[in-house]
Amino acid sequence: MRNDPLIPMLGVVTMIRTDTPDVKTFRVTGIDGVKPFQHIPGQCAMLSIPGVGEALFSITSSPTEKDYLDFSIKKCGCVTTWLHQMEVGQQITIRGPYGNGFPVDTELAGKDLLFIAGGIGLAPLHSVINYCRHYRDRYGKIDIVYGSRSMADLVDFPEIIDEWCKEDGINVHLTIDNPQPEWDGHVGFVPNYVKELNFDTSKTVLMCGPPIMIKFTLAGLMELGFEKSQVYTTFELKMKCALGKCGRCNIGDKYVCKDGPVFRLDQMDELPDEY
Amino acid sequence: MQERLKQKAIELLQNGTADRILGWKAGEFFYDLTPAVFTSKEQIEKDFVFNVFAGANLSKYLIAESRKGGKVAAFIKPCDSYSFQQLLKEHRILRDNVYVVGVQCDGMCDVAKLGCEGILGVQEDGESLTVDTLYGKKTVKKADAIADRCATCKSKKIVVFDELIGEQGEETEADRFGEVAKLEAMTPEERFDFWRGELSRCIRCNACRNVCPACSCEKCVFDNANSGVRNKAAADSFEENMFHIIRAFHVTGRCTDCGECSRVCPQNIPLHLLNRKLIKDINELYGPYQAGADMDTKPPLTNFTVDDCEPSIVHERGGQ
Amino acid sequence: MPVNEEFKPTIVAFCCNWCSYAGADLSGTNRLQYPANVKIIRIPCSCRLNPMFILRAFQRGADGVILCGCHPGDCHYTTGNYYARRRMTLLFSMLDFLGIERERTRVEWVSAAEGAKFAATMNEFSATIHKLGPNRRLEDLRCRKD
Amino acid sequence: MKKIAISQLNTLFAAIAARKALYIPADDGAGAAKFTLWAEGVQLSDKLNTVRSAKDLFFPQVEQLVNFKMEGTKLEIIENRDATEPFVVFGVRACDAASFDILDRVFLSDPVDTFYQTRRENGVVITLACSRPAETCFCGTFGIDATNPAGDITCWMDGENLYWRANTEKGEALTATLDLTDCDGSAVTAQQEAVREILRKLPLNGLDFSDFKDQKLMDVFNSPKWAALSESCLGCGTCTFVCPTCQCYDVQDFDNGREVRRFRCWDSCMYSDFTMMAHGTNRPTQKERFRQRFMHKLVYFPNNNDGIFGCVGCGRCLQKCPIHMNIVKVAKALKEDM
Repeated sequence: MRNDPLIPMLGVVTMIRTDTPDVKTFRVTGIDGVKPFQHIPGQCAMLSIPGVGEALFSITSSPTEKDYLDFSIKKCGCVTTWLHQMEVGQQITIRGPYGNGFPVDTELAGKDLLFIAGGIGLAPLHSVINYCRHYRDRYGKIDIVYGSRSMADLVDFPEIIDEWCKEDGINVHLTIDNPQPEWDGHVGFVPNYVKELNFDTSKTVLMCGPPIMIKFTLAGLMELGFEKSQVYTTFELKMKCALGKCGRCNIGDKYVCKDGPVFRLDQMDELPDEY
Repeated sequence: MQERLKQKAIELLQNGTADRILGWKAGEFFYDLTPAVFTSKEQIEKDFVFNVFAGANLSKYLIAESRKGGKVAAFIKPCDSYSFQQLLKEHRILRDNVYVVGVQCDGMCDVAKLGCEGILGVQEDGESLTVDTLYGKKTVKKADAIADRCATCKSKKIVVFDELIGEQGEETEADRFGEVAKLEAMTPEERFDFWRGELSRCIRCNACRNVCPACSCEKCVFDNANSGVRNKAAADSFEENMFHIIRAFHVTGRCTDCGECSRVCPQNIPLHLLNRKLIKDINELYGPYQAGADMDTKPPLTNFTVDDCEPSIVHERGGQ
Repeated sequence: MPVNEEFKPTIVAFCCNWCSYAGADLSGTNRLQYPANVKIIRIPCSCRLNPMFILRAFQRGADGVILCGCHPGDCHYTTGNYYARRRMTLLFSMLDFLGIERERTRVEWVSAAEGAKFAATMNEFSATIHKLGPNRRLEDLRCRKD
Repeated sequence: MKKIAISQLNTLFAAIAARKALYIPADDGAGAAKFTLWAEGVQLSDKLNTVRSAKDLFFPQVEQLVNFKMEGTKLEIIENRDATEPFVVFGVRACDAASFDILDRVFLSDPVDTFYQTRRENGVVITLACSRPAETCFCGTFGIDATNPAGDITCWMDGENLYWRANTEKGEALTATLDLTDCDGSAVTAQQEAVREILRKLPLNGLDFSDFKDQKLMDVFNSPKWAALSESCLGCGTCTFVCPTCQCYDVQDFDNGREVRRFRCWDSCMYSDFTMMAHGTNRPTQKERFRQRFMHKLVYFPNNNDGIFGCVGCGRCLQKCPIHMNIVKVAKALKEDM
């Protein structure tokens, strides 16, 4: 019998971490305890719970983690709600990796990088950030702008504070939408904060977040003098096969699952605004 | 007739009665009319068509059209007018935004009944149709090409209108339930085999549901992931049966018997028989009722009498 | 359809909370016998019975479906069972029209005091379905157990 | 070239069916042609084409993918794809034969869909040249010759004989098992010339889609025509499901209480829930969904596939659309602005 790409393999959830009230991070390995497959930062995998459904999630862990894949998942639909109720040791199905990923070894190599994330948008960038930290000498300066609704909604807050903030050559700029008594950092929306920080236009930008944040942040970056060809983003549409065949994530002549999910913004200008 | 409709459409636009006209647009061939909205005299002169193939029931479009702002004028045939009034009764159409031009109708033709291959053109002259085809000319009597649903037309009465083109008609004495009675006379095994043969052809394209003026739910139970019965294709013969049973049941007492379901079925499944069976039952068990005939009568399923028959009547009376 | 000696029909009984469910309860406390394969599903009123419930019961293995509600005139909500009566009449008639055996569906009015009637009805319905054999016309092959 | 007398057609079908499952177009209960498993008594339909296209045999509407068993936290994957036996399909028209090229580009491109691949390998396609094209035919627009269809074997039929030409190894292998008489191609040539004469007279002859190749994707996408074209679309899936080249699918799970069966089934971009996600849909109205279908066939697919359109001109959507809106009307309307 042939092995079809639509047939998943078994995985097991070995750790569940509650990050925010509606985001949990799940650590998945094969049932033999081995990492199911290798990936490139920015790539995705299909997780499913039989009877509930299958959905695509970006891989949050860096490829340099040898033993597992992490997924930071926000509770919003059928599959994610089920995942959030699950306990450690649950077997699920997994297939992948899918998509193109970020060009970490080509176009991004040697560049100063600016990561801009909003809310759960940190998930796909998390993989790249940790990859860059692992191969620190391959990249220039790293700036991370990360914002969310409140302090409690910052995904991976301990890791950000304890590791990223303390590392040389990495500047972390955190912001929350509304003031909170225990918060002594910046307050305000990501697009305005990016403008205030007045970044040097030599940087390459990697951005992920809600569409409205992308739209205004992009406008801000343009004002600062950035070109669209310097900005990468990643996004998702409804997917069923993740193989470029079922037709769901087709926009223009691209399939997000196969040609994406990472697009350079100047490429996206040539695509219909259907995302 | 077509010229009178065109003139009326232009007049209604020009005198400000309507901002848009809902009618039928010419296609590639004589028979492939598409429902369309016209907004200018030029468009109407160029593309507006009304002929024996203008079978599409326009009333369902008015749910959306009546909400688009401005006023829309629509040409409504007798059977469409029942659907229109039923939708009004269910508060689905905003009546104030619609100007109804009732159009009398002599029955629509079914292109398949012309029995012609390679149709190049059709000419209507009086009671006959001259069909020009790639393989020669053929004359067909209109009466022979009339659609099945029109051959058993229930009424030529236009039950709601703002103005009329042509004469007002009357309800007819046509025998609508002959086919149903024929099935009722069969044994359950024969009926089961008949329906399996028909329903097994279903490709679940949803054309019957989407064209049906009575199927106006915002979200159909078969599209709703939370309903537990959502399905896109019948993965088992049970799902074929279920879709059609539930669809027929959901329009019980609201189906006006316009016959659009059978007209649009790409697999020619006689879906109207399911609806007619229910209409026949309602008439026999709860007294005559015609959906869409008026605005006041209570629909049979939201009504009852204490002396209603018991469900066991289905066992007692046998096949009927 | 051949009658299988081993065949134990699965019956789904939808029972109104106010009368028939209490009737079933009474038949239990009175130690009246009725087949164990009668699966009771409690509904707030016979009027709650969506036709889809009946079809899905057949899909997932029921051989007969029965609705039990308050006697006409005795509905806890005054008129619910009158509506249910019309709906079920039309639904059963349509199922019959499609060639589904008409004996497989039934409505009985059972009050809270009629424990004996409940047991008798179930025994009799179960015997009818047993004679009829397993449901094949409205089953979903994917749900078949063998 | 080989031939067999029409009177011997049933003998030929019986000989093929003795070795492999044979599907031929036969009339169904409603008098429309349908690819039907041949058995004694099944008669070849005289209709021009089947309502459902030949894609059904290679990419069925519902297809079992895999089963799962779940007990507590344990999960088991049970591969149970539908068995596919070798089969022969007879009477495929030139348009449907050309649709396989399009489906191949989707399903056989990396990563290969093994369900489709297995059926393609198992299937022998016997095409039948058209002799009485209909007014809705426009395969010529895509360079398809209705009088000389592709396939493993090509056949022509006149009042007396069925003419037979094997085109591929698979076709040769099947031919070798059959009792056919050698003949020259003169009868076929004569028929082809006569039919080409009819094809020239088709009302849609001369329809040209090549303008779309010179257009910028966004110009077509932003055409003001889409709103009016899509206005009366019912949002049903008729066009999609009768189309020989539409290949979008959905993957769904069915839980019967003991196991979960994962299957795929056809889906339609015309449906409102096609792109529905937890937070909404990116194609909220019928206009966007309607546009997607035609943009995909006229622009997106050719852009990715060497300029090959996602349409073969079979005319099924022209015949079956409940409101008679179709790719010909759309293309003509869009071309007015080019």
